[in-house]
Amino acid sequence: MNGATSVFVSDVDFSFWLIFIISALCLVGITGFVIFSIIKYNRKNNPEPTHIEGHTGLEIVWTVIPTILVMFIFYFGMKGFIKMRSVPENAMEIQVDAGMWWWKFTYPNGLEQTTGQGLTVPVDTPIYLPLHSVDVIHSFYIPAFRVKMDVVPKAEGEKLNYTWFEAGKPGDYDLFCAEYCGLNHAQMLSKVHVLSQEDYDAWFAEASKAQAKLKSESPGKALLISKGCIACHSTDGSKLIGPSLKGLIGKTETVLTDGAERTITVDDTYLRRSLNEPAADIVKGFQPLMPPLPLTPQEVDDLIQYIHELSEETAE
Amino acid sequence: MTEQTATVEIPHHHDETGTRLGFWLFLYTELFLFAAFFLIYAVYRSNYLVEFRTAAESLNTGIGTQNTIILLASSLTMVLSLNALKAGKARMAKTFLQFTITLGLAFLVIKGFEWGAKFDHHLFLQTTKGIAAGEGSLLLNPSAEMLPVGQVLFFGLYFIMTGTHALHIVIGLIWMIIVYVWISKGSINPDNYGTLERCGLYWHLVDLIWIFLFPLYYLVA
Amino acid sequence: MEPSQSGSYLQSHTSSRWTKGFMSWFMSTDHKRIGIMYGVSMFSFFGLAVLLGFFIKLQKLFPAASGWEIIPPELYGSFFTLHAVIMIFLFIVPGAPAILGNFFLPLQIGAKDVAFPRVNLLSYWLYLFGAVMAVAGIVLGGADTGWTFTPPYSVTTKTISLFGFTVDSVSWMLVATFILGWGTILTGINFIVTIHRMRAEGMTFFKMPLFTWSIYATSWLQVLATPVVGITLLMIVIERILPVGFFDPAKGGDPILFQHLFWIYSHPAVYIMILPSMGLISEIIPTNSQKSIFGYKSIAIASCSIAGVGYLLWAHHMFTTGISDFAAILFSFLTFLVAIPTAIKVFNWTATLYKGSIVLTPPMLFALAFIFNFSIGGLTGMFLGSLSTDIHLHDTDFVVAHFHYTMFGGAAFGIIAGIYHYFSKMFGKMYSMKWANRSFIFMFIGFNTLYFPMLILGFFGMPRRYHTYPDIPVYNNLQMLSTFGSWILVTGVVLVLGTWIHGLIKGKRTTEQNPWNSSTLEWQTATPPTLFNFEEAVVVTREPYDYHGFREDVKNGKAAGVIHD
Amino acid sequence: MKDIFKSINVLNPSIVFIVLVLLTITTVLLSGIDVSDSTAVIIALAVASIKAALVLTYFMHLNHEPLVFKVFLGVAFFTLLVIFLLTFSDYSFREMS
Ligand code: HEA
Ligand code: HEA
Ligand code: HEC
Ligand code: CUA
Ligand SMILES: [Cu+2]
Repeated sequence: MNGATSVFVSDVDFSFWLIFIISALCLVGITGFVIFSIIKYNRKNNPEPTHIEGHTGLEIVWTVIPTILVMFIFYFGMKGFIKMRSVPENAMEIQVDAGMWWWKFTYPNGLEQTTGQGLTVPVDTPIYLPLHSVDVIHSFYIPAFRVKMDVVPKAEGEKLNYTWFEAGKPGDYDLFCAEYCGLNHAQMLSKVHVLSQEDYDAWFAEASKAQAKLKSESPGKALLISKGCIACHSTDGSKLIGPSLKGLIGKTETVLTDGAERTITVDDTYLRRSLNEPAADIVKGFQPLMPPLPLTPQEVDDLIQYIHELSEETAE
Repeated sequence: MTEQTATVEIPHHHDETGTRLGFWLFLYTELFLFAAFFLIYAVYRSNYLVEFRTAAESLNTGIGTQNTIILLASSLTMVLSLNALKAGKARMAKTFLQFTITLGLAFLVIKGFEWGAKFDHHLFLQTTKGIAAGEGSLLLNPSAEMLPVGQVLFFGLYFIMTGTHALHIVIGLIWMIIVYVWISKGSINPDNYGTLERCGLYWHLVDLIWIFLFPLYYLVA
Repeated sequence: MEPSQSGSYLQSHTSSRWTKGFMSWFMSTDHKRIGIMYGVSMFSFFGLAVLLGFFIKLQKLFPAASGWEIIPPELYGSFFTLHAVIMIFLFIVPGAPAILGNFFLPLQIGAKDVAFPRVNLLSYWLYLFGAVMAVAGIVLGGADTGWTFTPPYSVTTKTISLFGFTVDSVSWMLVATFILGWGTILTGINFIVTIHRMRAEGMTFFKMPLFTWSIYATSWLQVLATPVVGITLLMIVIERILPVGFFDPAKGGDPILFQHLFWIYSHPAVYIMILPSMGLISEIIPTNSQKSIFGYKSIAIASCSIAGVGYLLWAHHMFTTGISDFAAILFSFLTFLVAIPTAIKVFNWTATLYKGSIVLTPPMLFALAFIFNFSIGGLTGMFLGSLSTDIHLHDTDFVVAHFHYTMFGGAAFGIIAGIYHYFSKMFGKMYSMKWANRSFIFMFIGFNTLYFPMLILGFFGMPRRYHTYPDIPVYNNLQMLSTFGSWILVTGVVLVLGTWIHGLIKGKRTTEQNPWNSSTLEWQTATPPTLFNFEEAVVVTREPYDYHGFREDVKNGKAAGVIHD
Repeated sequence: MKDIFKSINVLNPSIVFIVLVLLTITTVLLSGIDVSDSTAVIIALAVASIKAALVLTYFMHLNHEPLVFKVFLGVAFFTLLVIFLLTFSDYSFREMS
């Protein structure tokens, strides 16, 4: 990869190519010697083998040389790692939350960005990222930055895993989930947008304003985005991992309750139950994949309100 | 070739020491099995020191001590049983084995009461976040008060570790009963006591594990 | 009448109902028959796993954007899980010790059987039971946890029922693995005692062949590591069934602790896989160079130190999980230590070739390919052991390529080499050399075409366990190349298995005792061996690889062999 | 009765048993003392280890076994020790919040 997209690239790539050169030399040496031997000491050319049992000197040589080489490799790997674990004091903090199968990035002022929007950061600024998962282990991976850390769910009071980086070049970079987390692991993709400081400031002001507006006008819609519902539910009628939330109110559905099928009509009580205990009723044709999400009663009301709005849109 | 009923067994000279060596290796696997538990215990104890100590207070040291001594005594009678058999006293060996079995049963009964009391106090399988409730477990009493997570871990480990240990006691008891029958039949006798010896080794291992379980659960509160 | 002593072990020795035909195998306590039974069972399961691997690759032929979908995402997870569970727990971990170790360990040390023949049979039954159970898992819905069973995912994942069954197939799979573990443990105990107690007269520890040494080291790992993972997996089952928490943070547990316990076993397990194959290579290379192995003692000691040091580095699988920085650095350091004994072995093998008299028989070809592939596998391990590079490469296709290079290019190539080497001794028949050589060419080319691109893919950040991948040109091209490789490779596998089956049925009968002219003890007995292995009591006087003395013995008619002049 | 004692050797195991019981009582009593947590754990485990050693040596007859048995035991315990130490190289150095 060209240029320094992040501060870690030089360390990691130096180690990488160092090991690569050592390895390539070893491999070529060994293979070369094998090929040389099978030609030179082929049974046709050399019917009488020479009796050799060993050679202490040689054995010492090839014990000591690899030892020295691997200690070199170890040293440079460690050096790069220590840098990755030492967050600069002045770093800007962006909280990363992950769940099946969405990302959420929360800025110090409360601005929230989700999977589709990606993580937007200014260039040449260290960014500190505490990593928090609401369900299973995910892994926050930006290949171009050589950054990877697992997003581990923690019991209360335990310290979160973290990582940091400092981007070196404006541009868009892939962000992957690198730890298997179920069905849509391969689709838990997002982007990192690196902007110049001016662009970033402009974007930040704009985005914060837009979010404040959405929150006051339609808190339900804002929640749908910030809680990651839209990773599994569409609002336009198309089927994703879960059923679409469009036109839900008043719809007749077959659901599985404790293994038994029953037919219900969607109303507020049913929705409330669906949100609080997702495993209680499973809509036919879907897997029981919806995680129990921590929602306050107020949030539940807002969500139901918004699902109503979505249904009215269809009715019009 | 003439008709033969038995399977062809490779005639293989009997190597008592070899068999015992193999059995010791087997005992190490049991030891490592418990080692995994002890490791988990150690880590969670260091993470949740306060909760572990509070939870441990609800265990009855008296009962624990009693059970420890019972197991030690059963180990003693086991040794004596083997010694008796080696000395050619099969009857006496059987008597000592009876003692051992009785003591083992006594251990289980006491353990049973202890567990029962814990169940009554709903110390089993409580979680703070009520995740379990949705899973419809019969063992859970949703109305009971939830314990802090550290204590939940403590009791989870307590039950699984003493439970696994009790399972080993049960296996040991069954084995002893078989050995008892075989001594009666004479297939285990003063010249062929290897099976009793291995049964004894197993029983001592069970004792050995309890020697470590006891202080970790009952004493360091 | 005494059972016939001189007949081959392949003939039935009695004519009773229970000891004829199938039952004479299934109930047999003869280590040689048990070895063959393992071989046949492993083959069958292995065939299934290869097929799964083939589909995994086929799925990756085109990116998601192209709409290409051979396996739906629900199945992909179960596919790679079952692929790995079969390959690891049913094939490569028990593989070499169970098949070739069972057959040749007693022969190599001049024993009549293993120490506990009936326990040996029990191991096989446990193996078969666990194996059938694991494979049944996919029918019952398929676990999609990966072979690492990482919680909390493995605790929370719901079973996806395929055919209307509602069995908890994750627990099912875990219990199967637990049972398989006991089979392995018992085999390990058996071998340790056999080696300690049943060596022939004169067979001191430092006269044991290197395959026996490697089995010895392996057995220790099996005995001391397997119980830890067994109980850990059962705890996941308990956690799934009862609402108690050990590893799920929602219930106070620490998922990283599970990973510690899992890798405490599973890292030593990778040496369980590779050591026996290394042992086989140490037999094949001297034989086909007609020359003493270079540095016998250091290879023997290296086997044991790999096993010992191999115990100390498990957390190198966990560098990104947030273990303490101190632990990460410590474990990285320890990881590099294991490279040293391995390097010694590799260099000693190559040095053995020097001034030898080399023939490129099929086993020798596979053995040399082992050195090449395993060196790549091991050297890529250096990239992963080094901290900063591992952060980048962890959980990418680079790791996938690393472990296929070691497990498949190394361990499995070693097993194949071993079977080619010992085929005539085991069955009294010879396969077709021509087809054996052809199978080698396909395997070697296919293997490297399949996995080398994955190393590069990993460097470019392609994560593993991805059902599909983003439409990026580098990814597309390399994935496609790699899929082509899988087709060549599978042709190779078919040819290998075909050559063996053809050899078994139509191969030329042979009773030649020592066709490759090897100096070790297992060749100094009838082909195929008789029921009790050796006609007379064995007394060992020579060093195992003393080709000089061996040639003298052959010339004097004291040993079986062919001297090519 | 007396020669039974002689011929089957009741005395030695009984002495070991009594020592074991005494150690059990000691450790229970010691647990009553108010010391820091780690000291308490160390004391409890030390006593348990002495008891374990007694059981191994006398009840399980390790004292009469050939050297290999002892070497194997050493290997097993050493491995255990390593597992514990290395695991705690992680947990003891985690930054806790
Ligand atoms: C047979 C199996 C096998 C073997 C032998 C090895 C051998 C090694 N492995 Fe591998 N490994 C696996 C199977 C194996 N591995 C598996 C299955 C996984 C992934 C599991 C999963 O996540 O699903 C894995 C993953 C894995 C990781 C974790 C990667 C990650 O997930 O981030 C690491 C990290 O350190 C690693 C390192 C090593 C090292 C250092 C060796 C060393 O033993 C290699 C030593 C060999 C050599 C070094 C080459 C020979 C020597 C020379 C040619 C001499 C010259 C050498 C030098 C001068 C250095 N392996
Ligand atoms: C021994 C181990 C082994 C072997 C041989 C293989 C063989 C193959 N593997 Fe496997 N693979 C694993 C172990 C193995 N795999 C593991 C552990 C994982 C990790 C899963 C996880 O993430 O949890 C994995 C994952 C894995 C992935 C990554 C999945 C993902 O992350 O999304 C892929 C993708 O390409 C793949 C492909 C293949 C292919 C195409 C083959 C084969 O089709 C190639 C053909 C095979 C052969 C040619 C073998 C020849 C050997 C013989 C003929 C010997 C026979 C002898 C006897 C039976 C006695 N494998
Ligand atoms: C991991 C994917 C996932 C996430 C995240 C998710 N859901 Fe769901 N949801 C599903 C699935 C799958 C179903 C269908 C099965 C079921 O009923 O449990 C479902 C069902 C529902 C239903 C019932 C729909 C019907 O047709 O009866 C509602 C309402 C709902 N989800 C709302 C939400 C809200 C609100 C959020 C966010 C706070 C959310 N979901 C987050 C997967 C998800
Ligand atoms: Cu989230 Cu993979
Ligand atoms: Cu490893």
